[in-house]
Amino acid sequence: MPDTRLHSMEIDTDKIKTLLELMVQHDVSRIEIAEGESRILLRRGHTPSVIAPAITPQPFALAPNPGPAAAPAAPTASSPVAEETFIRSPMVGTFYTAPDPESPAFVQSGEIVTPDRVVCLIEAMKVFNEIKAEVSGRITRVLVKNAQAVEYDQPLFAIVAT
Amino acid sequence: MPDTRLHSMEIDTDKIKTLLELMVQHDVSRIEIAEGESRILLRRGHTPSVIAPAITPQPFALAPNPGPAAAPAAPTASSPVAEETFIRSPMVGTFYTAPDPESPAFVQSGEIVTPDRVVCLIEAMKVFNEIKAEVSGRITRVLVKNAQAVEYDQPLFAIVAT
Amino acid sequence: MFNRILVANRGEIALRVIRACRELGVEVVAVYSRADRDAAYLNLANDAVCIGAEAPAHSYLNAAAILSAAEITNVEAIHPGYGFLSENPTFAQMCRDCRIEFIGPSSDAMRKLGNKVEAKLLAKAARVPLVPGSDGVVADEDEAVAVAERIGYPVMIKASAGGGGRGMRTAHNEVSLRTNFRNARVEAENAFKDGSLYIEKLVERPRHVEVQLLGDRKGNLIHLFERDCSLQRRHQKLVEESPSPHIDRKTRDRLCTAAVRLAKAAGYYSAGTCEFIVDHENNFYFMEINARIQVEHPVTELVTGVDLVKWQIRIAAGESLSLKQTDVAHSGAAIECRINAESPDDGFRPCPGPVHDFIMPGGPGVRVDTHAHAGCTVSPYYDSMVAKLLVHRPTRADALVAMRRALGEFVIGPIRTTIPLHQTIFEHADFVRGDVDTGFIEREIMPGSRGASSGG
Amino acid sequence: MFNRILVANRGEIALRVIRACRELGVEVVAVYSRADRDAAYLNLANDAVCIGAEAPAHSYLNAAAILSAAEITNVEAIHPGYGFLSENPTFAQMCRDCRIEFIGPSSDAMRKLGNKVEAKLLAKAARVPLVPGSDGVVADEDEAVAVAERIGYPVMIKASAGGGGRGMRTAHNEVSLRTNFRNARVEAENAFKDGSLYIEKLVERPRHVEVQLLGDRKGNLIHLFERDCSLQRRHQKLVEESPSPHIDRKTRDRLCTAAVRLAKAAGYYSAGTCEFIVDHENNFYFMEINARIQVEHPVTELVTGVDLVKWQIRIAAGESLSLKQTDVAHSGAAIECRINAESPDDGFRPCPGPVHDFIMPGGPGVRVDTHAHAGCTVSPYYDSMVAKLLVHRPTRADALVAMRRALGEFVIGPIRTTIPLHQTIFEHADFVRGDVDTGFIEREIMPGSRGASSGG
Repeated sequence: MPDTRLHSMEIDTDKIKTLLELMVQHDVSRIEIAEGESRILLRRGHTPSVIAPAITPQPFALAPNPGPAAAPAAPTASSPVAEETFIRSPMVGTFYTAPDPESPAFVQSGEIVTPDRVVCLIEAMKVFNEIKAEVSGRITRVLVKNAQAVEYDQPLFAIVAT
Repeated sequence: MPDTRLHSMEIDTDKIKTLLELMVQHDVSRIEIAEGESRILLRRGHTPSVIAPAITPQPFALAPNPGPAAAPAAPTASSPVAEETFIRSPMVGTFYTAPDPESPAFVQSGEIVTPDRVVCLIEAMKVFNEIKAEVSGRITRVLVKNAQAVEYDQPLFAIVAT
Repeated sequence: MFNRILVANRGEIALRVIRACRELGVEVVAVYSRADRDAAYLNLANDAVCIGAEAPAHSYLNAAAILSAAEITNVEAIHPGYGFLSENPTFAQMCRDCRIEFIGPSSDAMRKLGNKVEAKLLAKAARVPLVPGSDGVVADEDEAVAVAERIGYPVMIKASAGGGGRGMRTAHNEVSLRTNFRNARVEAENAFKDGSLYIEKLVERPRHVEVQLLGDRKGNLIHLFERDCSLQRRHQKLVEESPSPHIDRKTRDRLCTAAVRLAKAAGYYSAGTCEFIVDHENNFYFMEINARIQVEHPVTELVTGVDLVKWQIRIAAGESLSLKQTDVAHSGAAIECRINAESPDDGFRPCPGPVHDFIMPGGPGVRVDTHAHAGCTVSPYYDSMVAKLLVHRPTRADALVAMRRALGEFVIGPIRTTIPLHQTIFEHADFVRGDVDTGFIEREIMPGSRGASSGG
Repeated sequence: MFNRILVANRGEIALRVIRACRELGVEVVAVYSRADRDAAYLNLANDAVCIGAEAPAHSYLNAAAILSAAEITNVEAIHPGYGFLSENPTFAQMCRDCRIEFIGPSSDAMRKLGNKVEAKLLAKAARVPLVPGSDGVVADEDEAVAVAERIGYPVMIKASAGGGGRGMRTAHNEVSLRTNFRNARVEAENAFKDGSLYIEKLVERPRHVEVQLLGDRKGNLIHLFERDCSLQRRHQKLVEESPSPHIDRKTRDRLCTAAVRLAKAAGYYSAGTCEFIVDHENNFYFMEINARIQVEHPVTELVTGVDLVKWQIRIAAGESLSLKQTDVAHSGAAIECRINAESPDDGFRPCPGPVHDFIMPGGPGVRVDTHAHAGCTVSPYYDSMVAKLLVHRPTRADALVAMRRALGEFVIGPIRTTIPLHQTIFEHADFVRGDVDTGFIEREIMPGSRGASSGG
């Protein structure tokens, strides 16, 4: 029996139905979707500890497509190279490291930040939006230059949990 | 690579295509169907005895092309089910089991033949060509009916080495 | 001409606009949601910007994100495609307030035509026929009967607050009108907390015929003949063609000139479509103007040789429409099939998923507009159209033959598509004769499926 | 009309004939070699027969196997496509002796036109210009000089027994003529054991222009205008277009009527092509008649709207050509690119292999004729053409733009193709101006590649 847990009130039952059908169709054991405030986790079948004689990997992963020219391939959060994760842009806009050209940067590489710490500004539609770290950790790299355009979901800072 | 062996001349490629799609959809590794004179065995992926932690079926193998409508998929000679091989048609033409309608067949199922034994005639361009066994062995099955059209490389007789 | 524009859409229409830009020598910026990040057509844009998460509300309907993308990429105009923000006058105005041209009609014309009441007033003023009716709310049963007697039975009883078919009843005589009127009022009061009803003549077995319009900002406006889109399932068009097999030359002329009259009265420019329903006596009634490029625009491109998307861009850049009405000739017959990732046998359930097999038809007279290819994935987040298959041949009979041939060649798998449904349609005697109406699919092709799919 | 025909070919032209049959409602039998058993187009035939092993000699050139396949499948006619047995009069006669119609001209016309000497005699009799020359073998140096003075320098010295460019020398004056004549004689004696030589005027920077012909068995014969195929590499056409950007209207008329005159004199019917070379003063000279459908026939189909393959079949079935010369109008400009699985950077080395990525261009004005698709394999046994990409637009300038756009969309991988070469060609100022000749590719696009590829 499928195990479906929903971590948000704003759910779309039609979408979940479609997803469940897709899971069955492609023998997918787990789908996790985060979308703004919503998070959906769907799981079916055996847990990975039970090894079945024939495992079908998700066909979605079998169709590599080099992705758009201008879009940097977003590193996956679960990258095994280090415990590095990313602070990502929640919007399209222009990235600013400091509140104004005269001030120092909000954060420097190497600094330890708390979730509420403002790490940068993103200007969109003439509005400067303060972006918070949302997680605790040490900033290891600043991935975007001051006044550079950023797109949705683009990694801004690399951060390692402390 | 999918291993598809067809034990009958009167096959329905549409049905096979449907079956293959069903196999892929439901991750079925083997389907065997017996229906009157026809027998169909479809197998895909690795053999069950080799268990790998993660098996990746080739995505291109998942796109079966059933071949031409009228052309039976030629069984592969290296089939592991038995040591059965095939005497194949060296030309396009009409297959005859006997030198004339009054005579008995050149060979019968169960007979042992030598390489020089004439096993059938194939008429092409008004010429009757004697077809020899070319190998030694026991004829296990006659795969084509008398006066039936055959194409190049089509299996005519199944034969097991003695 | 613009140096650089942005396409605020996805899928085949985004690719269509990119194609037009590449041919015009205009740089083009694509935007994409996280679901579309691997879309192959993004490689054809000069730049591509991720604007949000999978759900349309977070990406393709996110006006702020799109305008931000337009600002950071320095574009001079935005092409909205169809759907999403394409008919949103507020978005059009936001673009223009940011000094980014919205490639479409004026925000004012969009607003007027988007309002059903205003659009009908405009049509009336332009002497374009409307479905006869009560001309507003009817007070009671007796007034309803009086209206019905004036316009003739059968009639529709509609709830003022209703929409999309809800709260509608038909009446074929006075007895059923009185009964249904009372029932409809109770139903409307319960459903919408507003019991006001109006009466309209019921057009039986209506045909959907629309006129393609193209105008510039200097008041030049022409039609590019009609498209017949009668083959629909639940108001979703499945097959479109030009010329219409239903109407005679005189009706066509009257229809096209009525559409031009109405669009001129609305101060319309850019590409647009005036939709009519046509009855079996060739009476036609105005429905609405779609103030955008339409899915089926290639049908008109094939029979007229006019590139509508390029003209949209040129007109938005301030160019004059150099085409005069007399320059536009209608040649041959063109038909489009919308191939959707849906299972017609299973209540038109959407069938998204990875596409492994994709063999496109080709050869004489075939045009395919698609963003799909082997190795792509049909996303569950957006509409299910995977390809528009078109043919253009000297006659409708030739076009039918070519479409059957092309449908037979088109391989899309393992996802299910509407190709088998189209094959059934193109063998159906009524369709071959050109004798269908908007109820044809449910009545003739899918009897019984109405109930089966009503829960979906 | 036939009930059932057989296509004695493979690849895109087999698919082209299958498409014509499906539209005509004629059943069609495909044949295939062991290498082509998985070809997707075989699924579109009513029947498919394996006729032999991979090598062409064992399958597509195996007349007996093809006729046996025709017999066991009970067809009434055989379409030979191009290449393979298509210009073999013996095969045509074998078919007809078996009471199977060969879809092409009469065996007699094929034989006459296949013989260079007879073809030139026919042309002369029909007052079609030939390249001026010695009109046969020249006895010695002095006679060669006399001929050269009559026809004017530069001249070609050719070995009677030579062919395909072997044993050819050019001379620009008497001194080089005398030296090269002696050298050529020694070379020819050594190479062919036949020292006889003849002289022909050297046409410098020649353009290749050909006229499409279509005739029935009752003597009706028309032309369908010209195609310009000057863009070649080693006599392999790369780009074909219509109209020719090189010739004026008057030359075009003279060329087309000369081709019709010659074909009528040969008693020609079915589709055929009369090839000419044209110099910079618009002088044209007959080269040969190709007695078959050609690779580039879709160029003519686009500009005339005439389906040439359907007409071939109708004419073979005994139908009259209902098209009159005045019915055929030339509309717009069409261009074809032959996309080959070859590596232009590496001496045009063939690059067969599996095709994983295949995204076909589409949208306005694009036609693609191809048997390839994602998942297919380009076989090493046959020619390397994977697709014919065509565009048809109102003007040549528009067609160039559309072709650049379409080439940019076409994804074929991981095999290498000539797409990048075509992109270079379509950016080259000389080609854009329409000023190229048959030596253009080697001279302008691939300088230095001649040596690199001469071993191939």
